[in-house]
Amino acid sequence: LRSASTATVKDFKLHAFEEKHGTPSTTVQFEKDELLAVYKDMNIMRRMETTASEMYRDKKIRGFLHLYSGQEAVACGMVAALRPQDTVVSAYRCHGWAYLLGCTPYSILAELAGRGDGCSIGKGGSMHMYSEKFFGGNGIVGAQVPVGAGLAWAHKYKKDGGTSVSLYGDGASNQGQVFEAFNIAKLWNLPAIFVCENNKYGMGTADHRSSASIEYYKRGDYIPGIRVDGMSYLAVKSATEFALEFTQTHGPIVLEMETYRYHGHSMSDPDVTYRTRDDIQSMRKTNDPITNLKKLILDNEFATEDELKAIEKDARSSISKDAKKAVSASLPDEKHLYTHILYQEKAKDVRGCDNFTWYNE
Amino acid sequence: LRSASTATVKDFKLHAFEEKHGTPSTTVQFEKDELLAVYKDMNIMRRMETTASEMYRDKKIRGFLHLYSGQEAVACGMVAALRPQDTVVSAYRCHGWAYLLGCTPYSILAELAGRGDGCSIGKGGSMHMYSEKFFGGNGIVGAQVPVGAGLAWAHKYKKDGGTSVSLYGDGASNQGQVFEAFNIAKLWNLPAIFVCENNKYGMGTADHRSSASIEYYKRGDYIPGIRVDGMSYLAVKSATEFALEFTQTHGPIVLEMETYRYHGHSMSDPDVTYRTRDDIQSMRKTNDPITNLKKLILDNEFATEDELKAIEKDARSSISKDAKKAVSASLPDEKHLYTHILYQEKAKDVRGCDNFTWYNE
Amino acid sequence: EKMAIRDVLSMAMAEEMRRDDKVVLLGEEVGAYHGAYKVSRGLYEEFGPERVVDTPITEMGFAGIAVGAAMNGLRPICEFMTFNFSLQAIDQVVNSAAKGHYMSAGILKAPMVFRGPNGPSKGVGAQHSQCLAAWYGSVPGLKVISPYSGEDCKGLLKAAIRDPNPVVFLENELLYGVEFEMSEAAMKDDFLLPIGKAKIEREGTDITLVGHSKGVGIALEAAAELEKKHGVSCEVINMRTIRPWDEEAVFNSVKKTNRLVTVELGWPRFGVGAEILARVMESDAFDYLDAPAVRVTGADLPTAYAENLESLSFPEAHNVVRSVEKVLNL
Amino acid sequence: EKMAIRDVLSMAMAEEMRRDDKVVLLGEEVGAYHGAYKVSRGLYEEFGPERVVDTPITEMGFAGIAVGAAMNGLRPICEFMTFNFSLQAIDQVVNSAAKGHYMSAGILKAPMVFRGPNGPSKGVGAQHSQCLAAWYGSVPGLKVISPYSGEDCKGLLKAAIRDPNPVVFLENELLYGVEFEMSEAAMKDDFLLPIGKAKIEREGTDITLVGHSKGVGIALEAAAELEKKHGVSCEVINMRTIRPWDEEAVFNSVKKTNRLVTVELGWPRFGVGAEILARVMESDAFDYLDAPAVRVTGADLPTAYAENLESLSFPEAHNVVRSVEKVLNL
Ligand SMILES: Cc1ncc(C[n+]2csc(CCOP(=O)(O)OP(=O)(O)O)c2C)c(N)n1
Ligand SMILES: Cc1ncc(C[n+]2csc(CCOP(=O)(O)OP(=O)(O)O)c2C)c(N)n1
Ligand SMILES: [Mg+2]
Ligand SMILES: [Mg+2]
Repeated sequence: LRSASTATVKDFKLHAFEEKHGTPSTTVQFEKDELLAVYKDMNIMRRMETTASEMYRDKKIRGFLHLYSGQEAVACGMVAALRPQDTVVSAYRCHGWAYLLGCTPYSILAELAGRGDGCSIGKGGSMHMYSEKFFGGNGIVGAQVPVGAGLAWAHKYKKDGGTSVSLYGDGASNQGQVFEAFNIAKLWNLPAIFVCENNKYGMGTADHRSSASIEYYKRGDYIPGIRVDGMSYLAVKSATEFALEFTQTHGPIVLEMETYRYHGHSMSDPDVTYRTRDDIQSMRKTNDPITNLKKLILDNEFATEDELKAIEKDARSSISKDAKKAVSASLPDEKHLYTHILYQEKAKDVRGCDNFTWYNE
Repeated sequence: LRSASTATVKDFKLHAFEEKHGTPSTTVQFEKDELLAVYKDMNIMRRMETTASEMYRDKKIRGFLHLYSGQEAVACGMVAALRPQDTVVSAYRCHGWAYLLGCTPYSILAELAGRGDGCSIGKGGSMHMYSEKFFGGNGIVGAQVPVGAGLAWAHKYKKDGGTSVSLYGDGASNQGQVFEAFNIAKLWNLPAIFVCENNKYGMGTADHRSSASIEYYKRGDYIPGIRVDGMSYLAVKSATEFALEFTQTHGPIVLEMETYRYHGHSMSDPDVTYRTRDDIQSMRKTNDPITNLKKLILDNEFATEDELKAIEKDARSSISKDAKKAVSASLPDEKHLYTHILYQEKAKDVRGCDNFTWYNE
Repeated sequence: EKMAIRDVLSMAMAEEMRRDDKVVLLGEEVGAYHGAYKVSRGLYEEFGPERVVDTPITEMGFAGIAVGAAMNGLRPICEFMTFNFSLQAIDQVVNSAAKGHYMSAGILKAPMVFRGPNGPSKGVGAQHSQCLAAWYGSVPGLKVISPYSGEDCKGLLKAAIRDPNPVVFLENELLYGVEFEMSEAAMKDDFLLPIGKAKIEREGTDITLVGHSKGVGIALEAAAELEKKHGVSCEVINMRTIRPWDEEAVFNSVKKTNRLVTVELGWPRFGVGAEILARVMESDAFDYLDAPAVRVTGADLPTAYAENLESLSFPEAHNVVRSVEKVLNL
Repeated sequence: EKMAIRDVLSMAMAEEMRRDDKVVLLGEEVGAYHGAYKVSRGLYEEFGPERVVDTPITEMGFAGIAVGAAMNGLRPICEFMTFNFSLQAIDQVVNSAAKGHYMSAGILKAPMVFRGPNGPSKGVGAQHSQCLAAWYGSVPGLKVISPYSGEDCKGLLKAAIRDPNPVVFLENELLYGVEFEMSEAAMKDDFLLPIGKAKIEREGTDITLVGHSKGVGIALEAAAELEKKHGVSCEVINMRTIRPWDEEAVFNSVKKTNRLVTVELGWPRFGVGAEILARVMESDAFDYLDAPAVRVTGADLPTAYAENLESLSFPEAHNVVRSVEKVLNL
């Protein structure tokens, strides 16, 4: 059996490319162990989201819950390419990213359940997860994009060879601060990858209803852009590898990832006004990132159907164990109400809800 | 002697134009009376600004004072093309626009002097002048652009056939809200002309230091754009006539007016760090909008040098009279401290600077 | 008749849109989707896409567009999906809408409403829980309304839409689903309430509780409990308007009860209660106070997601009860 | 030695930039142009364009970039040409910088300073005259400083730059050119002042005047006049920090003088003085008050350009004198 191979991915569409920039390769190398590990990750991510949706229905999760199912290839492909010195910031649809960048499924599910074992001690919730290289998780549409440019500025200033990745949606792509970040990133030649995860909808609004141009890879204008098949792990990986190189020499780049979201915008979205069940089903059937990866693995005979089933089953059972543990974990210690208001400073005379309730650490 | 003629203006640079859009004409018609009237207007505008700068040095004007000298052809050319139903909004460099759109030079100078006869009763000052069709005058860089798109939305909604003109600078062009306005204007197909008055600097920052692309006519991306010789009254008029037509059928358009500012950014700008006296002098000598117009008039024998000198002299003496009157006009009535806080509502228990000072109308 | 707040709000908008074809609604998902919280249900169908207009997620842009449209003859209702997002647009609200009329000595006018849910919801975390009543309340040129009941919402939203000035209308997501009794008068399409007038929700003699929005509900709950527990008679005042707020109503009540507690869900520092206490101290009502007034507010920290922490972040009836007990020395 | 505030501020930045190469300055015109108000004079020359960085006129964008850079290891000083323009960026200050540390339970950190002139200047009209002390002061996760004197500016700006939290540092354009005495200690590069501590600028026995920024100067002027006119001895407290403000200093002074007047240049409603009066009422200092406290503030209206109207829009010593006379029944 082979343990490495190559495949050809869909053509990339390029914008504002020059000779010196080179082009991303449509012939992509991969290894057996790599694909199996990614297959496991994707299954864990998918399963985690499904489980979260059930926890939400059981009222174990409150507030907003934005699920990433359908978009797994984007996160997996990008993270596969990232180097230790790189950084990432995303929006509120962040569970998958948090998982790949260091949070355990248990800590994520515990966070969703608002427990003290959560990756943010239960203080953040669905939209606010972080790790050393992952700067969130941001609930304000568009706000993470300048922040991501700032991460890139620090990379450049510190000369640590890092590149920052800033993810935003097709809806967010119209935010003025995205263009402000583009402009500064280009002027300062920052090592920044701006990634539009175009999942076709921003809440109930189809891309063409929110965006005067849905060629998101072109919206950086003077910034080179690539449209990438966001349902293909390999295409995403290849584009990201290229982009990381690119940014270290040529400054910012825009990647548009064509993808799809299976769930409603959040759990409170009835998801009936703007698309049909059939739309979703047909996407699931014809272009699912996990199925696509499965096919690649099987075609290369890296594993048998049964072996893959086993991975799926493992994912299912480990997530189910994590979920059970999460919902029965204890709530955050009440002192955490008033910790972390300031860094390196203990809470001092923090006023509670009345004049007779004050907190001190 | 002829009383009408045509001339050829510099080629327009076009962006994102399609067949159906047509193109602005480089052969422009004009009439004798028209040119002489514009010559008078330009001289009044120029003289008004010079006088204001003197008043500022004499401490008759306080705070900010942003002068329009060098950019007269933009305002004159555009206003010449505007129809009664159109509207305009600009930034703080607004004296010339206020004049052409209905404020008398006296009311403008009185406003600058902070007098009750000012076009805003002295409450607005240099940055805040208005008339029925002129929505200001805005001191917040970029903020006028969405407002201008909103004017256009109202035109469209009311079906009054009007188009709105929103002016902003090369510095302002990077503001996120400009792009937000572009996007909505295109989505809603608004009759909006977005005009970048590219005078090469935003305060002390040269265009290429603030803007990753200085092709401002292209920055609407999916919105067609035209680069216009902003030093030529005729070019501006022609482009504007075209744009007005265009917007009524095809929605928004971006015009870049290439122009120049002679004075410092404001009177407090020493104007020494970012360009030389020589730069300014050479522009004044080679491409001054008033000189350009003068040449056109003389070439067409619409007037003699002496007749034009007389117009200049008239402008000078009328502005000087206005200025004298303005600085000796009375201050605004103190009641205007608390009028116009709300519309159609008399001031009621408005708190002054201490608990024993309250105002009522 | 009982009606949920979200339906009252859409009724108010529908009536005003029927009355005046210059009234338009714009915002994210207000049209085909009926609003993120279904507040505009039915409006798209009745008034069509020209008058119920979906915008991209660009608050600064569409708020500015609403201002421009108002200045040019329309009467826009600009919905922020939540007021947290109005922070992206606050410059347009303050510097374009609020100050324009004054700076232009009356030439510019911006008859419009900025509306949407304000303050905390449940389980939505720090970025989605902020109350902006005091911030907007500080700005001359604005009117600011923070309604509590169904009748408040009906009468005040209609008044806001008719007002020729920019009005900030602060709803509360937690109340959208709550049903309130609507009088027959309130169900009519000419039902208006005066902006700037408070309402005595409950008469009382021993202490005055002043709140706005959900704070009124908390005060009423506390009042019932205090009655039962101590036989204390609380007068509960619903501010209804934050700017201009009805000082006279509060002063008069304080003169009667001689005690005061304020209730709000926003952060404590420089908040709504601060202004009320300060004004009472500056006014002749002060001489009637038999004990210093105190505030009940949100806690002075960002909002945590976890339920136990969240519930400590926002006041409940027990905070009011405790405060009243302290003030009355019970 | 006497130094103008603008020079003190640039000295403070220069010293900190020498000490720590992670400290960078960004903003509009801060580099080659030396700042719109020349506060960064000399920095571009000494530290070069990598550390003194001119930005486009895109407040939301560069504020967000500053936040990201802070989170990734730099210590940015983010200059707003004036704080009026921070309204375009306030979402980044509040929702990214201030709340990040809490939401992430300590993972995100944003050690940075937002600085620039705040509040009214002269002749600049309604859009350029707003004081944002109370707004920022209400936000947990921020520290907010509003200095008055040269020593304040030196010691507190340096402390702000070293602070590991986001700090809003509110300067005053009208003070930039004013010269203040600098002690020998203050001229040294290790001179720091504690954030959160007020300063008694003038000791007194009859009444306490509390102000911040230029309000302190007005209070001092009034104190001198009151001394001369009535022999009244005013204690003048310079708040220095708005969040957390030094309650203890104010309470102690009130316990001594038994009277209080606050002085600020911002709008009156929901402002800094409101919080001070409310806290005094809520604290044991209240029992020491021999008369109700009152506020001196900016007038409750947008700022007019004309000099006569403008001068009625912002407090001067006579407003304080009148208020003290009323409080003391003179
Ligand atoms: C500034 C702001 N405005 C509005 C919202 C409400 N909101 C949250 S997500 C969302 C849709 C975003 O769509 P998109 O960018 O396409 O991302 P996706 O949800 O598809 O991942 C909206 C409108 C918000 N959180 N922040
Ligand atoms: C939001 C905002 N940021 C900064 C400023 C300060 N400022 C006023 S004018 C200006 C330069 C604008 O340049 P440009 O747009 O090119 O217009 P010009 O002055 O050349 O006409 C700046 C930075 C402001 N008024 N508003
Ligand atoms: Mg999307
Ligand atoms: Mg310019």
